[in-house]
Order: sequence, then C-alpha cells, then structure tokens
Amino acid sequence: MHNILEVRHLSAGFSARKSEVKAVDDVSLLVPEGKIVGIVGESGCGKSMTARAVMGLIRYPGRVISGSVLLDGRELVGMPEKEKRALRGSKMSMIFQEPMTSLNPVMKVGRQVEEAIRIHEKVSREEAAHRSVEILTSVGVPEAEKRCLCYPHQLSGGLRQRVMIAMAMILDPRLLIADEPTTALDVTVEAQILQLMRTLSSGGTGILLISHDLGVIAQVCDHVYVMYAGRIVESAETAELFDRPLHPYTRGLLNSVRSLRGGGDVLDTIPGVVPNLMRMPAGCGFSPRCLECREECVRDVPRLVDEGDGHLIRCFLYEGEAAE
Amino acid sequence: MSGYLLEGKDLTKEFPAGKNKTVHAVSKVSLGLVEGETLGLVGESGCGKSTLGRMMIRALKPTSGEVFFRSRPLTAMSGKEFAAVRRSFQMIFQDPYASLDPRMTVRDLIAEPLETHHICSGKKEITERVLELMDAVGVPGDFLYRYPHQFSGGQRQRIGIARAVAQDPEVIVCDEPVSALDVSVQNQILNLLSDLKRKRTLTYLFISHDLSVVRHISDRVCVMFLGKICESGPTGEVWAAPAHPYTSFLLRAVPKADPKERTDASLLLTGEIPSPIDPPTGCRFHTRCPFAVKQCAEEEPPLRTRGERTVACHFPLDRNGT
Amino acid sequence: MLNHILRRLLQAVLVLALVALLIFLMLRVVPGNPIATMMGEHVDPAVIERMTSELGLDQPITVQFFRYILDAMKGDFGTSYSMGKPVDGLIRTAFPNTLILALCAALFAWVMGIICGTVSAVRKNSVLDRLFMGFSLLGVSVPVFMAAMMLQYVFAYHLHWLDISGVKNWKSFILPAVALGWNSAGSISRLVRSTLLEILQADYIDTARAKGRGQAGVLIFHAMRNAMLPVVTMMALQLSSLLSGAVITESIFAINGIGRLAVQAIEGRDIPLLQGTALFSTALVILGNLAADLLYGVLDPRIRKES
Amino acid sequence: MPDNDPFRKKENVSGQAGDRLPEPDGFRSIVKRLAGENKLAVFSFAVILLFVLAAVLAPVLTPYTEKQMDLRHRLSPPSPEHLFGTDEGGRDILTRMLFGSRVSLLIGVVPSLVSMLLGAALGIVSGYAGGKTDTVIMRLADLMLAFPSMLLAMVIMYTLGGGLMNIFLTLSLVNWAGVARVVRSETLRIIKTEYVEAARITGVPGFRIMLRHILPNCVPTMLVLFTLNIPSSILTESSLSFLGLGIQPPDASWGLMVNTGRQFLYSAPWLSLIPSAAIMAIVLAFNFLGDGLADVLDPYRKNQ
Repeated sequence: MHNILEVRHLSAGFSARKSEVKAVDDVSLLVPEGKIVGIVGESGCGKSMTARAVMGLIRYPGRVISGSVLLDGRELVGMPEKEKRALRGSKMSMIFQEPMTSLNPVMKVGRQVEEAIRIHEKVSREEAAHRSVEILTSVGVPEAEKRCLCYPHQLSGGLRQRVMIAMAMILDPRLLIADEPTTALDVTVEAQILQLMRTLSSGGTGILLISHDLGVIAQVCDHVYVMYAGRIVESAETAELFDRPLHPYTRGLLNSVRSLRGGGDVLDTIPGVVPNLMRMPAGCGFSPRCLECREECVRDVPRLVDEGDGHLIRCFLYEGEAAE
Repeated sequence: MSGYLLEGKDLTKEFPAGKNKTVHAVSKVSLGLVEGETLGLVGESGCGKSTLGRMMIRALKPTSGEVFFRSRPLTAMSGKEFAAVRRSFQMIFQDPYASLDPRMTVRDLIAEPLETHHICSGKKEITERVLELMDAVGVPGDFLYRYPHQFSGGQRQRIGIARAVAQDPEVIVCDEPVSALDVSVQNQILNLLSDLKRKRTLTYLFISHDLSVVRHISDRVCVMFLGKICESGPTGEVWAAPAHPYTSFLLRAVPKADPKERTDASLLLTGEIPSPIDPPTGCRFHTRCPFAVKQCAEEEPPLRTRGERTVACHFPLDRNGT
Repeated sequence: MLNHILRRLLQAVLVLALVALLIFLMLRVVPGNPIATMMGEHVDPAVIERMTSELGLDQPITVQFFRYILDAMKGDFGTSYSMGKPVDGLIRTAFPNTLILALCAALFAWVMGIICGTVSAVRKNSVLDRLFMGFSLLGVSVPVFMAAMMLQYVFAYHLHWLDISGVKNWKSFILPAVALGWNSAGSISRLVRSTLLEILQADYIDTARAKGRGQAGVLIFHAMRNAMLPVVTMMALQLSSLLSGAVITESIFAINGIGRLAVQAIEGRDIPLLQGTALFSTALVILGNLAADLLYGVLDPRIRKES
Repeated sequence: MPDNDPFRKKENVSGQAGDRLPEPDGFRSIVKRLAGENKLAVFSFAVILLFVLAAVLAPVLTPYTEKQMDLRHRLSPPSPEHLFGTDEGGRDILTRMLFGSRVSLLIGVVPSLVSMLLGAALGIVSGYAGGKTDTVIMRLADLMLAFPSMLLAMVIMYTLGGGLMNIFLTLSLVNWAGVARVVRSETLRIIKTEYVEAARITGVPGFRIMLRHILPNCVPTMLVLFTLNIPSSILTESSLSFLGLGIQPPDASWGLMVNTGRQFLYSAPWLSLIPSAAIMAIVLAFNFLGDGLADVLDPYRKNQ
C-alpha cells in the first residue's frame, strides 16, 4: 500500500545550557493511505514533538536534529520554508488538543475556515465562503451558515473541535495529524469526533492520531506506535498489540486500564514516575520503573527488533531471542 | 431520621450570567452519603457535579435547599456553630498544580489544618505529625522542607491528600482527583485513596467524569445530567444494566481499550449538551434522547425508586436495554 | 451595547463630579483669604471685602461648591483673578494648542511604539531588537524637560532648523510633540513587544501556521489584532501622562496651552483658573478612558457579547 | 463556582518537575537568577549602590557645602577645583549634585514604599472582601487615576506648599491607586485558585488567608511595582522642582538645578545638563533593575 507519510530515524530536541536534549530519538513510522496510525504515550514522551516535527512547526528553541520526513515521497527536512508552507494546509494539516485556544478569538469562524483556501488557491471570497459552509456541514456542524458568523467563544467545545477539523480538511489534505483531538471533550462528544475520524480516513486521508488514551487508540487506529521517553518502544497492528503486548511498559499500561465491569480491589500500577527530559536514564528509558530490568538495560539502549509479522519491540528481553 | 451521615435535600444553585440570565447549575437535587461508603458522582462537564459536591460540605452556599450532617442542618448553622463541625469535612482537588500554595513548604502545607483546628501545638509536635502523614501517603520524609514545584504531579496529589486527611475528617469530597495525572500514575493515587479509606474510616463523595474510575472506587453512583440526577444505585448494578437512557449512552460512548469492542456508530448520542442557562423543559435529556416522546418534553420525570436504585425517566430501560 | 455605553458614561460623570469636589476642597484648604493673598498687603481692606462678597467667597463652602458646579455646567468656570478674563474663554483659546500638541505627540508615540515594538518582537534578540529596546528604555527614563531642552538646544539653537519657542506655524509643534511623545513611545513599544511575544506563543498561531500562513500573514491576520487589545488600554493611560507632560513642554516651548495656563495659575495664585484647568484636563482623561473602553469592546468580541 | 471543565489540564501536566520550573522566590534565589541571566540588572544595581554611597558620604566627599556662595567664581566651567563647575551663585555643582542625590533617592524610595504598602493593603482587602468595600476603594482609585498625575501633584503642592515632606505626601497620594489596582487584580486571580479554596474549606480565617496565602503570592508583583515606582517618583519630583513647585531654594534638588540652569542653557549648558544626566542615569538604572526583576519573577516570561 502507498505510504503517505514516511518518517525515518527522526531525532528532534533542543539545546539546553551545555548539552543537547533529545525529546524525540530515532523515531521511524509509516502512515499508509486511508489508515489511522496511532502514537500512544504519556506526557513528555515526545509524541507531540514528533507530530510538530512532521509539520515543521517545532517551537523555538526546539529543532529537528537528524532523520528524514517524506510526504508522498518528498523530503520535508531541509526543504525551503516557502515550499513547506505551500504544503501545510493543503497537503498536510493538523488539529490540536485545545479547540478553545487553537482558534483565533477575535476572528469569525467562517473566516478562519476559509483562510486555507484563500492562502493556497486563487478563488473569490464567495466561492471560499460557500466551500467552507459545505465542509462545515460535512463534518457535522448544524446550521453551518449561521455558525460562520460566530466567534469561537460562542461555540461549544465539540463544535469548536469540528470547526478545527473542517479547517484542516477543507483542501482535502493527504495527511491529517491529530494531536489529542478528543482530550478536551466530553465522553459523548469524544465518541462522535472519533467516529468522524474514521469517516475521514475511509475517504483516503492518512491520519496520524496522537493520544495518551489507550481506549481512543483501540477504538480507531489500524496501527499503533508506543512511545516512551522519546523513543518508540513497541509497534504493531492494533489488534496484535492489544492481544500480545510484549514490552514491559506496554504490558503495564494495558494492565492499568480499568474496566467498566469492575475488577479486583487493588488496581495494577506502574511504579515510579514518568522521567524528566533533562534527566533521562542512560540506557532504556523505562529501566528505572521496569520490574524486569537487568544490568544491560541501565547501560545500553536496546535496538528495535522485529518479533515477527512486523511487531517491533525495543527491549533486551527480546533482543537476545531475536539474535539467537 | 434517615440513615445518612451527610444528606442534601432539594439543593439548588444558580449563578448570575450577565443580565437577566441565570446558569441553573444544580436544580433541586437530593443526595445522601452513608457513613463509610464511597458515593460516585458522574457526569459530563457543566452538569453541576462539582457545584453539588461543594454545596454538600458548605464550601458553596446553595441558592435553596438544605444539607444535614448527622441530622443537624449544616446550611442553617451560624458561622460559629459551623466552625465546630467544619473539621469533619475536607476536599481533594483536581489540579495538583493549582491546589498547593507555591510559596509554602510541604510541612507548612500539611500543618495548616493541624494549626487551624488546634489538633496539636508546638513546632516539634506538628512536624512529627506531618512526618507521620507524609509517610501514610507515601511521600518520603526528606522532602519536608521542599516546595510543591519540586514534585511530580502524582507526588503533589499525595501531598494534597495528606493535607486533606490531616484533620481527621469524616467526609472528603474528591473532585476529579486523578484526571490531571498520567495514566500510569492514576492507579497509584486511586489505590492510596482506597487504602486510606479503609484505615481511617472515611466517607468519600467522589466526583469524576471517568466512568471506569467511578466503577472501581465507588459503592454507589449518582449520574448527573444538566443539574439533575437522572439515575442512582449500586455502581455494579447500574453499570451492568443502566435504567436511564443517558447512563446507557454514556457507558457505550466510553472508548474501550479493546480493538474488538469498537463502538457502533449507530449507538452514539448525537448533538451537544444543552446550555445550563436555558435548560430544556420536562426531562432535561429529551432533546438528545432517541426514545423521547411528547410527554418527555412536557413533564419532568419524578425520581422513582426500585429497591436500591432510583431513576428519573418516564420510560426506564429494562435489563435488556430497551 | 448601548446599555454598556450608558453605564460607562454615567460612571464617568460620577467620577468627574467627585474630581470637581476634590479639587474644590483641596484648593479651599489654603489658609487665608485668597483675594488678600493675591492682591498683596497694601490694599484697602474694604476693597478686599467687596471683591470677596462679589465673588461669593463669603458664603458657606457648600453653597460655593454647588454654585460652582451649576455655573460649570453652563460653561462658566468663573473669572480668573490674575488675568481678569473668564476662565472658560482662556481655556477655549488654549485648548486647540494643547489638543494639537497632544495629538501629534500621541501619533508619534503610537507609530514609533508599534513599529519598534513589532520589529523587536519579530526579530527577537537581534541587534535591531536590542537597539530599539535600548531606545525605548531611554525614552521611559529621560525626563520630559530634559528631552525638550535637548531638542531645543540641538535643532533650534544649534542647527536653526526649527523655532526655539512660540507657535507660528505647524512646524512649531514638531519639537514639542517629539519631546512629549518620546516617553510614551518607549512604553508603548515595550508593551507591544512583550504582548506580541506572548501572543506568538498562542495555540492559534500554530493553527494559522499549520494552514500555510507565512510569518507576515500570521502577524498581520492573527497576531496584531490580539496584540492591540492591551495596547489600547495602555494608550488611554498614556493620555493622562501626555497631559502631565504637556505642562512642562508647553512651558519650555512657550506654547499657550492648558498646561501653561495651569502653571500661570499657580504662579498667580489664581484659584478659578487652576480649578478650571485641572477639571478640564481630568475630563479629557476620563473621556479618553471611555473611548478606549468602547474601542476595546469593538476589538474584542468576547467583551462585546457579555455586556 | 461553576463546574470546571474536568478535561482542561489532562495532558498538559508533565510528569516530573524539573530544573526548568521556577524556584520559589527566596531572596537568595532571586539574586542568583538575576546574576545568571541579566548582567545589566546587576550592573544597574551596582550603579544604584554607588549613588546611595555618594548620597550618604556627601559631606565627606567634598570640601564645599551645598549653600556656600562664592560670587567671584560664578558660572565657572568644569575645572580641577570645581569638577562640574559652579552655578550662578558660585556654588560648587558637584557638591549640590551630591546633596541633591539625597533628595532624589529619598523621594524615590519613601513615597514608593508608602504607596506600595498602602496600595497593597487596600488592593488585597478590596479584592478579598469584594462587594461594597471593593466598590468604594476602587472608585477612589479610579478617581486618583483620572487626574493627570502632574496636575494632581500641582494642585496638592499648591495647597500644601513646597518642601520634602509635602512631596512625600503628594507622590504617595498619586501612586497608591495604581498599586492598589494591580494588587487587586492579582488578588482576584489568587482567590480563584484551588489552594485558597482549600484553605477556606479547612477553615483558615480570612485575615490569615490574606496574610499567608495571598500576600506572599503578590510579593513578586509588588517588588516589580516598587522598583518601577521609584524612577517614576524621581521623575515627578524633578518635574515639580523644575516648575518651581517642589524643593525650594536654597536646598538642592536635581530638578531644581535643571530649572535654575535653564536660563544659562546657551552660555553655561553644563548647569542643567549635568543634573539632567544624573536623573537619567539613576532612573535608567532603576528601570533596568525593575525589568530584570520582572523577567526573573514572572513565570510566564521565563518559560518563553
């Protein structure tokens, strides 16, 4: 299948006082056409930074350190800003976690939605306005024409996120990056937005969905990458990953999922806390919290190895086996 | 009277919102806590669960209605009378970053309730007590003189919990105590809360939007929608067979962490939550309810009791979900 | 919206009335008969007495105040002791000069402030940024009288480009306006810079960039309007300090404006004139604040709908 | 309080606090950070110290006295005997500068301190109490802010007459309102925080909440306001003295010296230039220091 997005050995971070801090370390991933690919991880694991690196929107003083990002085969790393700008909003677009702060508070919704058309195509205002009403309707905004005249603060959270999606989808991009698109929403609205994501991907758009919520990932993703401390620690088809989690972190994460059906008195936990970027462990990022931690885990970073059927894993528990 | 430790009757809270407009945050809600239980209060944002929780311990004055603590009217007490029972109530907050004064050390933070209620006196004695509390919540005693910003979110929440239990309260309102934390840390805090409850005979009013958290921690649950309670009962039973359509849709909408159990699009609620400024007439859920008939729009459904469960719906669902 | 305007207007009138009372009382605290003070010691006491009663100064202070207010509402601020002319007439002749001076100074301050602030924010930490911010801080730190004298010395005395003092034509206003606006330009450019830097971190700026907006587009279509909100408030506050500064610039450049009238009033121990100028300037500031308030409502839809 | 959106901060919260988060603003840490990040502010602080030292040691540093006239040496240009020259009365300018710096520094610090204490107290009470108390205090503040400060000062000085004490009073009256407003809005922000709610629920009395929770959290703002009020007070005094409404001769004040030197601007420019430059230098130093403090104390700016 055709891969819309191909990220190869991407590293990104920023220079602190004396040393270089890598928030994203050697990340490779693929987003095929019409699929939803998920990145799951906790705060500070580098998932948002990866997304921003793809879009070329890393905030100063952060930057891409090495690696390559291919959008439909075109290299984005090192591409002149002007060319990249032409791709943003037309070939690839992004929606953010906070629909409230991600919309300009002093600009009418309609103007914000049609903005991408006005930037990338030479069309009249009427034509642009017409198309923005159309796209708003298609992402499920009722009375779209009336909403176009509203300011963002007059809309509910769910509607705002739909507006964000309409804004991102108006030029029918090849790639949509969604950074925690439902985290700020209520459960019933979250389910609607996830449903919308599925519809969008069935139209051929490749979606890179970033979330901390295993539930969201399980519901919509076709393929999952698990990130921890800046690295991809495991990657597999969604069903495979939830069936046969291999990495101790993934297992811990899945074990700590609480069921609606209830369970034992004491919940499973992962001991310790998420590591700080400034004080990353030398070896495997998870080693300080890992119950199966060995000597080499503290010392060296394990390689990402294939455990069969494209199920990749970065852990010494499996590296040995693969070598044998 | 009733067997409740803490009971709210017909509590209503309205906030002014601009001219001639009122936010009906909570409308005539009655709620009772049995001693030693954990009561979950569930609902989406803006449903009034936090407001209700605060009214129950007089952290917020109700517009109308009354709260009884051991059958004594809490709301009617004078400031002086309330000061005498105030020690029985505490609260744990959602945001561990905002709920600890950034300019106080851990010792001073935890010591504040001890000093306010004259539980112990003398610097040394207070410090010893603080150290005991830190130990009880799993924060190392070496951190006594550190400031909140030097801790992670989970540890801060532990400090907040230590502060809450310092005065040996009877009732603690937990307002979304884990929703700001990382997934892998949430369970640590939930386990700590269960553990403390067992050791100190506490009663929790546990406010959360996360249905799985509520399922795990609470004995009974109240589901709120737009300032009203629509259903209550033992958590296991309600979750297994919801009687109110809203509860049922809510449970179905939760994204389950199992790719084999994907939510069916046809079983989702449509539309948005109506505004609490101008709530719908009759049953407040009728604008989103696929089963609504004319009666639902006109008549407000009364709370009906069936054994341990209550439901406010003209046409409650039976066990098969119809 | 109309309701909002009316309420603000009412508030403004109330503040103005209180200001009038305050000025009135403060000036009445001065010990001794003001007429006697003004006329000196060798005047026939009978003359002083006659004048005192003519001006109503022998009445109880409440009566004096209400008469003053009633007269003021009719546009009559009394007669200047030292110049012997009606105060409102004096103010009316002086006002255009002050207005032109203040407007020119404000224009200079806003244009300079916004341009320097924006450039500094966009080119953060560049040489240009440091240069502009150095100038801004200098602007904030230089006393108005120093700026005025320096400009006078260099451009008028040394280079003979412009007049030293007095009002002859539009060019006469250049030096005073720059001297007066210098200070405000500094504060505005510093505010514009810090506000813009904050706004450029906002999420919606990322959204705009994700749509393919370039730096200029982001700045013009998204950042500027939001950045203007605090600047508008600041400008209103600047009006007050502009009028304060006008007192000094007008004296140095010998411009017949409100500020110079106030100084003359003090030199002549002329209570009606001082009262009139102080009240008039305060009214201007209140009016400016009101205008800024309404402008803010226009710029920020969130405020507009709430009121 | 209406329901907070429970999802609001879900993912923004980072796992572990690190070195990048601001330290609590103990005096030592402020100095440390200032030294580390803003060399200019440290330099300014040194300049201010130098001025203070000069003001204190004035009588020791000069053989002349501030009022000592010498009509044979009127308006003499800078020379080894008179480093900054003499004025129209033959008085040594350096000496008058040194004594004038006492006035300027006192004028800078005393009213700023008074107005800050007054403004902070009224601001906190106003914000915390709300209701009628708030309305009364804030209307009063509006009133003070509506006056162009120069004119208000002029009216007060007219009534009270010139002199150091009256200038103190005037400047305190002019400045408290601004402080009260800022502190009030800061208080309003703080009382909405969960830690104040926690204190209330615990039953901590109102007075104690103001003292232990609100005041310490206002201190950084107050400190910045204080350092920025000093230069503005110095400027206002010099302007008043310049107009002849402030310090009265033969006492020395920089503003007054500029004023008297003005008539000799073209023949003996140093008479007004030197005191002007001194005013500028001290004001600049305080502004740099205030800026540096604001940078260090404001967590938002720090995170950029």
